[in-house]
Amino acid sequence: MSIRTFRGGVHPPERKDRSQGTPIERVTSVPQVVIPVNQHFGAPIQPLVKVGEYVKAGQKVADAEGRMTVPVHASVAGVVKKIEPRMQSNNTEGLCIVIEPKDPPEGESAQDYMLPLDPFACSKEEALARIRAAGIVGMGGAGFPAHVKLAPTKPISYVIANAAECEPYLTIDERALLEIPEKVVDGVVIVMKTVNAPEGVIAIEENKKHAIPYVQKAIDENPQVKAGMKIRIQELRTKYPQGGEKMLITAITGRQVPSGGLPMDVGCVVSNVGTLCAIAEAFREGKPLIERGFTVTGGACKTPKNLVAPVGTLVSDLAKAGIVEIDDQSLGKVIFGGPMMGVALPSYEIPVQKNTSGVLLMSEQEAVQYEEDTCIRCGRCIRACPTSIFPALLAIAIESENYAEAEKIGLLDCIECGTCSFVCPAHRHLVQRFRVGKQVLRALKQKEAQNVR
Amino acid sequence: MIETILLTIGFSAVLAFFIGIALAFFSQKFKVERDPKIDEVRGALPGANCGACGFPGCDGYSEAVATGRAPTTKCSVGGSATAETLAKIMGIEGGAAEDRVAVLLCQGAVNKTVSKGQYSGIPTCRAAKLSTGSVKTCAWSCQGFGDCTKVCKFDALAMEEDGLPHVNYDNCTGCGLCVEECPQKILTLVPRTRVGSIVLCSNRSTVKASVIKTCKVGCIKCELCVKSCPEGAITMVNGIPVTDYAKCTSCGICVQKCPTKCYKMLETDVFGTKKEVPVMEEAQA
Amino acid sequence: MKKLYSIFKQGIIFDNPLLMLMIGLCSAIAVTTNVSNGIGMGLAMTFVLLFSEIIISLFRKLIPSMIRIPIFIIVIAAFTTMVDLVMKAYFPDLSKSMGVFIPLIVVNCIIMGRVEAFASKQNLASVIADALGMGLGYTWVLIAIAAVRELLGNGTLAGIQIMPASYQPILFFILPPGGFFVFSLFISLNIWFKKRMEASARNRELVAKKEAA
Amino acid sequence: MSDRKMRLSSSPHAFSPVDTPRIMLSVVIALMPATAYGVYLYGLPALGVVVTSIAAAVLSEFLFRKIIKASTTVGDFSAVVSGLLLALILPPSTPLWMVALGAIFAIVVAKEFFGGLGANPFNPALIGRAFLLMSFPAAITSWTMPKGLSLAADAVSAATPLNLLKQGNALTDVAKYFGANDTGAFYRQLFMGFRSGSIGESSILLVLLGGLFLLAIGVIQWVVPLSVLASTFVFSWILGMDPVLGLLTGGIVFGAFFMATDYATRPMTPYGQAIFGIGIGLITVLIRKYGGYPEGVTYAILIMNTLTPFLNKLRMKKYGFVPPPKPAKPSKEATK
Amino acid sequence: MMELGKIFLLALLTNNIVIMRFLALCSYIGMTSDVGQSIGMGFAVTFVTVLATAATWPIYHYILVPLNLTFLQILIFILVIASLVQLVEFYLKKNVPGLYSAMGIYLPLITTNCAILAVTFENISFKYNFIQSIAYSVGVSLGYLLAMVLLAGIRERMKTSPVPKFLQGTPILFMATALIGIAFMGFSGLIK
Amino acid sequence: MKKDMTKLGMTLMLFASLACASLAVVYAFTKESIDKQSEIQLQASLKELFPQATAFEPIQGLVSPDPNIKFEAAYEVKSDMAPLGLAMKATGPSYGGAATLLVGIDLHRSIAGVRVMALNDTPGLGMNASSPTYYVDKTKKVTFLGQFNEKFLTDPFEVKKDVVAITAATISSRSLTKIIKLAGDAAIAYMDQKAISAPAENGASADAGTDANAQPQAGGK
Repeated sequence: MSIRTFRGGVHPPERKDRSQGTPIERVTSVPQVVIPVNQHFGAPIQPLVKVGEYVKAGQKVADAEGRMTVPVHASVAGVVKKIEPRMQSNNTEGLCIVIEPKDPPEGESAQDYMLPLDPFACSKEEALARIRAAGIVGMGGAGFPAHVKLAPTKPISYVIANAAECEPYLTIDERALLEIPEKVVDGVVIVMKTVNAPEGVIAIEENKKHAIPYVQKAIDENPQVKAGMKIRIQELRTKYPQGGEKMLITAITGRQVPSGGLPMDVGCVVSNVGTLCAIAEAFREGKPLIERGFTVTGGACKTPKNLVAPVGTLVSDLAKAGIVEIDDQSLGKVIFGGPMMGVALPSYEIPVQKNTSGVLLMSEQEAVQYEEDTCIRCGRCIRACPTSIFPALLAIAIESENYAEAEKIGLLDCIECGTCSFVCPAHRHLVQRFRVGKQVLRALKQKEAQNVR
Repeated sequence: MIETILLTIGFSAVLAFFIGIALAFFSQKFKVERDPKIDEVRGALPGANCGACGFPGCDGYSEAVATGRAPTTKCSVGGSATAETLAKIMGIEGGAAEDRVAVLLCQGAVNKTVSKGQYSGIPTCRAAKLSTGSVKTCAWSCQGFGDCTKVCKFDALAMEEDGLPHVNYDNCTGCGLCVEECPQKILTLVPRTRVGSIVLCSNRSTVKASVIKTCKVGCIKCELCVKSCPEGAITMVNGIPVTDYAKCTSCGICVQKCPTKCYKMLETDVFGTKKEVPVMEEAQA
Repeated sequence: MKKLYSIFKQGIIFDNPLLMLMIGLCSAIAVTTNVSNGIGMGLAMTFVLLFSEIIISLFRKLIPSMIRIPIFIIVIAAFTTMVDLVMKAYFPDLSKSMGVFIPLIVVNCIIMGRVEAFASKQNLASVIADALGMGLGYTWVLIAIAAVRELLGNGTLAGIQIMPASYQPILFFILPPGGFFVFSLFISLNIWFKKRMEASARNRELVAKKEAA
Repeated sequence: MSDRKMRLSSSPHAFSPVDTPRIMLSVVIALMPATAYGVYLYGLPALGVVVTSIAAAVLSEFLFRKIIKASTTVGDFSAVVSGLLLALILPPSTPLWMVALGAIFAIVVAKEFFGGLGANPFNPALIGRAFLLMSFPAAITSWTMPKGLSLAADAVSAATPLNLLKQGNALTDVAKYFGANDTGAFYRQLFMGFRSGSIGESSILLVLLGGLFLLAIGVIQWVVPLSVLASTFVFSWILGMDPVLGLLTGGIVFGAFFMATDYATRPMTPYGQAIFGIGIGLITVLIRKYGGYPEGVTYAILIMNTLTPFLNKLRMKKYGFVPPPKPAKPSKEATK
Repeated sequence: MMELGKIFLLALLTNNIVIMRFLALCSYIGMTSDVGQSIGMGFAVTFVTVLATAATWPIYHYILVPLNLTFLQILIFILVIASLVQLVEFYLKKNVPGLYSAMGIYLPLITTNCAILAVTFENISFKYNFIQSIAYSVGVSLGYLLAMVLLAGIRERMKTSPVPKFLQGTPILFMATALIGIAFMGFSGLIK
Repeated sequence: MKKDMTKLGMTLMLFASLACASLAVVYAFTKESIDKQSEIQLQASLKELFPQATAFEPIQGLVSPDPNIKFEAAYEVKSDMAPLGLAMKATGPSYGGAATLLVGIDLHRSIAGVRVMALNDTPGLGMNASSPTYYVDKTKKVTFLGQFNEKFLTDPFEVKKDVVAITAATISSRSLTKIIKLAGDAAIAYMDQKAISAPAENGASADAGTDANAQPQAGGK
């Protein structure tokens, strides 16, 4: 089996050893959950419950009509205490439903799951409806609604399970591969069935080689595979951003997702390990996405761990409960997500969301900040950029407010992976500049469109 | 010598005569019809080329006006005077543009607000907002990096020590570039002659406690202003009290009642330093 | 009289054609490899400017606006030719070393600009003041640039050895790039000076205002 | 949770340890062997030139930034690199005051005037040398023989191999001038660096070592040096000059590895870099063959520097690039 | 042919009209804020220069010399060029509006562009024949275009550079030209 | 309309005529002086080369063997009636365009002196050829052109070997040296022809011989 990869990229220090060896720990009791109503990429939804209402775990608490919406479920059984704006992991205040756990009235179940559904006996529409009803979004980062992704309008030749986990520090996917590979494989199989793909690929980075036998075993044992479904494991070079959707596709198939296009344009569907597990659970157990696994690690975290906790768990509650020990003295930066693409937050009193793959508690030493120096035009970013969009030139174009040029260079193709900023010897805020640039460019385009009209 | 002179004169006379005729002839023949109004309009514009009118510079606007594609009131730099001149040129009744100035709807100076964290990154409001939501705990606060001051073409905005942009009302032309630039959208254009009360806060949080925690001069939604207004001119709109200037009598009760002093009088508190205080009677009438 | 003086002063410093208005630059760098060239060019320029402005001002009411540009050109060209001829006749060396730049006075934007913007609208006295101001403003800058370049680049001033014999001339300064270099520094110096003047004027105004208040 | 404010910034939150000072220091290290050998060959005067140049460069940068009230950037070692590079391309006998003047011109005019490190459109060290060559043509073109090689009649004003060739001497005569019996030995001698020339560019071997070191640690890339050397070789051959000698003499190897690869002044795109390198080789050979100077690397690089902004527009196609008009299918399936 | 090539290259590079001979600086500084603009201006100048050469050379040699009126050279040449520019402008405006909008806006600036006049004078004083004059004028004007484009490139680059305050604006442009000049010294002697 | 045009034309004509007339006057006044200037300069230079000379008689028929170098004029220099030598005004290409030199050759077949009449080379470099203070030999204070004084034309003229070049202006030095050499050779050929033509008539072959000599000189730079 050859090791594949893509052009560009970097290899930041992994630092996965901290939490690599700790098995996934399930958090069951939390003092409260703060469930953000809008956790997905798409149209906003509204709460369906009122303050004081009793909700069961798995009960739908917010939803709305519309293709790009995903419902949200109560992750614990309890009473709705408040519905108010709270700081979310994207650094803005958003409407959250605060639920305090409470035992259900006598004789009633604390759970309100759906009935299991056999993915191989139902129609495609039923399957998609189930995925939506389970509130599944892409758990890798952006939170793209899974039912939309799994309803491609073009023929799909590959379903790719993204187990690259290229972000440093994060180990939850690795643990999942080691501990519940059968669930992952099951998820792949279900997705393959749903999108009618002939081949499934589980993409694993070289540094997680030790998980391959487990996964292989799970594949071999999977009844569907035995029945003839084709799933293989693809080893990939350890390199960031190997787990980027586009990079993954290029590494495995050699195809390039066209500019402005989606993976389905090149016949691929890419799903994160967590998403696949959630899909498997949604069908097999009828369990909506109310729990998620994530890694808590970082220099200021004394107990690096892989946890599975109800969606909406505040990290501060975990600390109070002693599940996670945080060194407040040395804590310098709180990041939800990985160090390359995660969001820095002002505190850790923030709920874990459906798309939170890790909570990074960086110490002061780790969280060094650099003053921006002038660009020395070394071209490191150009060599590292996985999308070949010449970050240095792009930054200059943006700085000189030449947005036409910036667009030509490929501003909108930037995947914000952070590679360029990582390698920059002058510590230029390249990614941030591109984010702002994208915003301005989109605004300009909108304005132009209005003027034309 | 005489010959040379005569020859020269003869030669140059013939040459010049022909050139003169040719020039006159060609200028007639190749004349491209151009509406003289364009030049006239262009002459009446201030020529700041600020683009606030939405056209490519003064030239673009003048052409649009002359061809009737644009109203005469779009030039906010020139204000009503220009609008009238343009209207005169175009021969239509002038709908005089309101002379407006920019007002910052936030008093969140550095010592009055709480910062969210130690921001490091590109020092512009837009970048800071994009990366941190808001550098201050109030999500509606002025970010304080002065994006607005950078776009001002009239030297009317300057960042001061309190970390807020201050408007120089003598220079402000109401072009609205800063209003557009502000990522928080907390700058607004107010008619220069307007009198009455205004709330200098944009916090739309419905959670009272959060406002108290985040800002010493924020609107805490106590609604004392609404309750105290004798004219009933103040209503809460989208979490912020709004004055109805048709009813406001500039009595100043709301300003006195406001516990966090975020209610201000336009004529004294906001335009305070301006010499020509607008005539009140006129506005009331 | 005061008015005339202020017009004159305007050209020398505040509206100095080379440093402030940045017109007529070409000759300024090209001929300033030595001071005598600078003087020659400056005076030639002043002469053409002065007489063109005088003539245009005198006849300004007789010139139809439609063909005013050709007429201006004719007048300027005539005076330029005269200067050229005179230089050739009496200062052949100077004329040779300045080459094509004497005839090129005719397209020097300073002259056209002043004639169009000033002479065609003003009376004789102010025109003379303006022409002298502009011309001498041009001349002094030329001489100053030439002095720097010649002194550093050749160790001489107007051909006379100034620097000690041991001085190794930095040829850079009399080569073309050196011209751009010196001129660039000159402009920046002048801009700085102008800014300071403006700032002090503003300060004075502020103080006056405060006192009034 | 304490009151201490967390740090907020845009992602990424991890950074590579390679920063500007480290890059500059590695260049200095790469230059060390050539510098040391130069000092060994030409003795104290060469050391004086090196020290003066670096000192003047660093001091002038420091003072200039003080004067314009900008932040001090001496810490990034870029002035040290520029100063050292300038010293290494000067003849060992250059009067020290000229060296200082050149270094000041290089740093202040070519670099700081344009905004400092990274903003300079021209290679500061080369501008410094070109400035000196223009200003003091005599001093900058008088060479000294290395120690122990005073076979020629006048050791005071030696000539470089290129000088001699330019004057129409036969290769064997030139070889003899440097005490080599045949051309093969002469080539070896040139490769080892036992000849008259600038301080740092004598020994091709040591320059190559330094260049390969930089290549190995990823400070420079292969495109520029390779295209410079290859095109010099090819064009020398086309124009009927000895291509091997073309590479071994003058500063072409030094220029290819240390001057043409200067970050701020070379194009950033691979295609641009290739054309940039080929242009340098071509112009160098043209100047050597037809020009007014025996050596043309300095000017060749400077001339190509003027084209850098345009070469930067020669971008590779970006990931997933689809040609804008009528997006054709093949581009998607091109690779598989 | 070699001779013409030599004349052309000398004018284009070695004696570049802007960088080495300081002519046409006004438009050089004014019209280089973007590359497209400088190219437009450059081609407009090329066009007019060649036209002017084609017009003035015969006038000088077939009218002024026989009539012994060579001292009217300056006056006649400037008049001819001015009228020429005017005519071209009128013509383009009326008949080729596309070209006019691309190039015509620069035409009024060209009348006072000293490069053109200088070329016509030098054609005479260098004693070039007609073909040589055309080669020279093409060389000079393309040299002008080259200088414009090079500066425009550097200017584009300098837009984001922290140029010291005291050099911002025109001074730094001249400084850049000085450095381009240093680079161009490399061409000296290349063409003999 | 037509009247307008005519009026405009007339006005322009008036101005043009006036301008040209005044120009013509100035021209008439300066013409003599301009013509004389070059003559004066030439005479002065000739006088410098041959201080004892009393007459300079223009001679015709000297043709340069090199198409790039032209002999603009040649003078037979005489003191009273005795010939002193020949002066050649030769123009040839140099670094920055055409260069015109005045070369004096005395009867000893050596160069009496060289003067620059026109030179457009780089200031500070090639232009140093015409500088009276630029010395190629600083100790002896010999200028570039000064080194040719009393140099025999039969001597080698190779720049950087026999002729000290101006520093960093080898091209100028070479071109000027070439002009001097060519002019000198032609002059000697003429003198040979003349000197020999008085007693015997076999100048043609001698002429051809020197021409043949000059050819390789011109070719090899």
